[in-house]
Amino acid sequence: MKKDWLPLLLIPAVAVVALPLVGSPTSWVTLTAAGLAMGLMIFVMASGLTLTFGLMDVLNFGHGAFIAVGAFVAASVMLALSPWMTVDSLWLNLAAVGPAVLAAMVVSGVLGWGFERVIVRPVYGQHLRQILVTTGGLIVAEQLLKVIWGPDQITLARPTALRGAFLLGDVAIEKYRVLAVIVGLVVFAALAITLNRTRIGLLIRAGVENGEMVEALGYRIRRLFVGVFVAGSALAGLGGAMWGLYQETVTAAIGAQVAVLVFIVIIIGGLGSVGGCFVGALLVGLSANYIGFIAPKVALGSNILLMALILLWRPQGLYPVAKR
Amino acid sequence: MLATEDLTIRFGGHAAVDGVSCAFQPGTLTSIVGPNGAGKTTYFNLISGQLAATSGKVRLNGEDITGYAAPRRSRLGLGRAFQLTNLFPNLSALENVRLAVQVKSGKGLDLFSRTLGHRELIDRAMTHLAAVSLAERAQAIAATLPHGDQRKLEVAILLALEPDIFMFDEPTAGMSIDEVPTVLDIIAAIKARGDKTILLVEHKMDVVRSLSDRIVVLHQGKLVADGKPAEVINSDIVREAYLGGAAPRDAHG
Amino acid sequence: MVRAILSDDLPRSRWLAVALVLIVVGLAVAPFLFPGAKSLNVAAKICVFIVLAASFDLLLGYTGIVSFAHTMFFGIGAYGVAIALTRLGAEWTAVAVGIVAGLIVAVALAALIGLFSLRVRTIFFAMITLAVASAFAILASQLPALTGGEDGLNYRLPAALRASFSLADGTLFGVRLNGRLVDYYLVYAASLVLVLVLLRVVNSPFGSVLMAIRENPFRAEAIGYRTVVYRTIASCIAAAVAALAGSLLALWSSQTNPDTTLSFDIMVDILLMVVIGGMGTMYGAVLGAVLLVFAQNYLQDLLGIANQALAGVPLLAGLFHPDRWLLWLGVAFILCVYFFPTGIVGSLRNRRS
Amino acid sequence: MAEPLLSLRGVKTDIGRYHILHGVEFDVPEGGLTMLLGRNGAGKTTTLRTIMGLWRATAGEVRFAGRNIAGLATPDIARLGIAYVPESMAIFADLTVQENLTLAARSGPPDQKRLDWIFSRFEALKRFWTLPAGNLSGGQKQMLAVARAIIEPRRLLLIDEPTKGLAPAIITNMIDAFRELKDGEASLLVVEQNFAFARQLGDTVAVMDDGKVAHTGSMAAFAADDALQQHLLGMGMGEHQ
Repeated sequence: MKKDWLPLLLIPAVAVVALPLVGSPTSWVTLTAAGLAMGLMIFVMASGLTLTFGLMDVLNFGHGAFIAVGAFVAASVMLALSPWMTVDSLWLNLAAVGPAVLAAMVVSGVLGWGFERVIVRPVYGQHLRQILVTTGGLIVAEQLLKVIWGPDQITLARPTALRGAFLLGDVAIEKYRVLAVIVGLVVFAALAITLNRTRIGLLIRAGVENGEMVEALGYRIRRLFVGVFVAGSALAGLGGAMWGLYQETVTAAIGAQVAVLVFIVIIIGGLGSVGGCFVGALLVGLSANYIGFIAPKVALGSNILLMALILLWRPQGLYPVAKR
Repeated sequence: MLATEDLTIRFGGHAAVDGVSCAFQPGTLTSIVGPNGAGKTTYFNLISGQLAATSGKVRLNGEDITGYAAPRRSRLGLGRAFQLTNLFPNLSALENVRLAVQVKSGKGLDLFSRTLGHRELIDRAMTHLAAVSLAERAQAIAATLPHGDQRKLEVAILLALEPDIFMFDEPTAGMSIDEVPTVLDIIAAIKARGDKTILLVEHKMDVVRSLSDRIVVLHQGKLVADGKPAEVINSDIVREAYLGGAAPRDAHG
Repeated sequence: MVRAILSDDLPRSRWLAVALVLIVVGLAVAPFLFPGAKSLNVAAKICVFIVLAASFDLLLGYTGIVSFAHTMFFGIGAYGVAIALTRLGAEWTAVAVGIVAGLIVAVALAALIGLFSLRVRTIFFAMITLAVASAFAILASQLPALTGGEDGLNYRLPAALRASFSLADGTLFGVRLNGRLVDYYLVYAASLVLVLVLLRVVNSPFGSVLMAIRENPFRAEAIGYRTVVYRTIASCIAAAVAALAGSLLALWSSQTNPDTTLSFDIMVDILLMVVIGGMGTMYGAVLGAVLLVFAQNYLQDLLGIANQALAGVPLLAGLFHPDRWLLWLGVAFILCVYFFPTGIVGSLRNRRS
Repeated sequence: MAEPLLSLRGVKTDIGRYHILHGVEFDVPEGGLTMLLGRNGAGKTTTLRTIMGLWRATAGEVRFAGRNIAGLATPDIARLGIAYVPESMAIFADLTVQENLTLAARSGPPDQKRLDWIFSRFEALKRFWTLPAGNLSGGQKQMLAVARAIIEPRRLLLIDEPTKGLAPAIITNMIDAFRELKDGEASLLVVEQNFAFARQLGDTVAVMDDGKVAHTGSMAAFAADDALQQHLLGMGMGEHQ
């Protein structure tokens, strides 16, 4: 199997095509940065979902709940540490953001573990019931969020050091977007290294192809799956925290809203493929920003259009996972 | 007349059915035999349209049906009973058969009449159920029937399609001894009508020998022998295919 | 006679029969039994949601399709009438134009989605419909010139449906015979007819093919049914009926906005209705809709009492807050999927046998 | 007589609603190679999968090294020292040959001497070491599947139709490899359709029919008895029991 570069080339292709349409190069740079930041945040949230689907054929329609939980937990911690947030010191700012993000990941991860045990485990292999019951989980989780954090949205200001923009000549790039890109790339790199260079990664890749054989080789795939599920939930929490800071507001509906983008991304990427998820997320982020600038009216349908076009080209998504 | 011309399907590099040309005449029962993995069920799947051929053609009465989807082939008269029981599990036995009768009637797209109002469909379904001695179990949910009865129901569905070509894929697999004759009698009765083409995949050689007019042997996806039962069963090539397992000799040797 | 009206699909449970009679008769006399604007509104909502849930059951329960785009069609029907009444004035011709336009758009869109994506796996289809529906909801709120944006449209109903219209002088059992009463019975009658039509569809030869496809699509293909065609037709019928339910809602409430017609919350509601009531039974959708609309309007009061009682306990009080009624139904929903997959109707029928 | 390494007693297995095995009984002696023969659909593959825990036995005992393993989870059964080569080979197509073997070597990096021995039997694996296994030909995939099972010493190998689709020269290599394994560390249970291969290699034989074992005994005696072969393996007719 040759490496399939074609989908990867789509990313620069979209950027290049957008340049003349956007017109001004400075706006283009700003939009590209925004698109990359958005795409990478979605990637962080989506990667776990696509992996768990690949491993156990489980698609969690309640994934959005972990995103929302992450956003709320991070917001609570940051509000509690708000003196450190408002100081004009990068280190103190990070001392608030760091624990907040960590807490978001831990809480989402623990919830993911519970969710897997209670909601998902009884319905393996039954897609219809799986969709229904995980959607039910989303409903309950969303309501519980309202019980705990109240029904109103929480306003969340970014820390001082992450406000404003870097100026490179005429081009302004928001600092927070740069941070989001860096975090996203770090997560991607970590995932790529884990998947390709470690034994666990080897097991995950093998399990996505044929879980039964992995068991026959003497590995307990259930534990592996729970591990991936928890890690995926923690990443969703991280993504939720990042998204909350990006939007500067947090509501209980955040999960359901972002979940739609997440689904589009993993459909585009090919269910089960982390690489595809990465490419899909960047494509969605970039095209949403470009089209939002070029033709705001059309922007909202652009994701659907993108998905339809990709599925016409490759009906199984960009990187279909070879099953068995 | 049903015929395949140079019919081939590859999975990856492996040709599961490899250039099989064969014609099946009305009024004859042809058994397709061969060891495990010889490509018999795959050959059936290519004929009835569950799989798409990599190359070659399937013809029905001269018409090239290679590109047709399974439903269209079924409506053209290709009927198939499956090796693994393949029913509508939560519907009644009667409903399983009635649905097959309904295909021919063209009532499937009738949205606004009552199913129970079409007495003639129900009566015909009951006739077919009676033919496999399942009439008393008509209202039983298919999934609750014993295995042997499910196999019979499978056959009843095939009868209900009233096809010109009957394809049986191991119709007696998993049946208890006393149930086997019912199914064999049905196959014999279809054969006795003289105008139907019957294809049978079967491993029990006593069954094959007693029913077949002709035996076709597949081995590693290729057609390696074709002829009268007595000749084929005793030919070296077949003994080798079953017991030797090395590469087959030239098919016409 | 009853058999023909119910298309041979009898309740097959005494309690279910009693419940259905209560619902049909109860809704018929509701304006006189429970006078007042709120209860009339609840009764009309129940009618509309029975139709909407029943049309969703055609997909989910009978055909085994999970679509998250059902409210989109509901919204299309509602906005069709709302836009027509806004643009063309409060005339019956406008209503007709709106209904027909809504139907055409809904069916065309359903056919498009169906032919494009009904070949794919259940999960894939569910995700795609979710994406399409959310895009549509945003689109509707982004076209304020046409849809009134987030605020939606407020419009005048045809004169005969307004409170100011007087059918006859005086009152009957103390209830004024005004246009609202006419409107209610219009909604009631249309809903009754639509549910009976759906009941006929699922008990027709076509409906039997849908169930066959749900049970074993592979075998349905093998005996000669083209599953994509049947699934697409089922989607179109479901979309058409959902659009009509939307039109009825628009005709009842004289305002149409994204929250009441397009939101994911409504989608969640009808999912709960069908699953709790009992998938694949039609009557389950009826029971589920009644239950849920009641819960929405009256469970809150009950929770309010519990909330009062628990006022001192911090988290527990939150759990019983009147606005958290969906929490409890969500829990019921999950329990249903696990333990009572055939819902209330299935459980009632099993009691008998 | 020493206790057999593996012995099945009254094993029944249902798949869904179907009863596939109705009381399978046979032994695999320590250090021996047992051939599991039988017609199509007799239940051979199901028997292997049941031993491996991939199907759950509904009744009966599967004793391995003196312990009943029926009911254990597949990974735990594998960890007792049983390796399985399924009929579908189930190699990981997206992983390289090296990664496939690394994964199969549970206790650490593959031992170089053992690797060299495997390469001497299946030379293609060395040649395509860093290639995704999906690119291998059918025969090479089969070699990889077998190599995966023997990359570390195991006490029992369950192998489903190892010669399917293999060229005669490679079959010879495989026979040699199996002989060496048998003489060294492992016992083998091999499902085979190719009787020529089976008779060269097998010490004992168990022949299945309709979900039961219809005959057990030494391979030499079975190979000499034409009538029995015909009766059990299908080409001869006789009554169907």
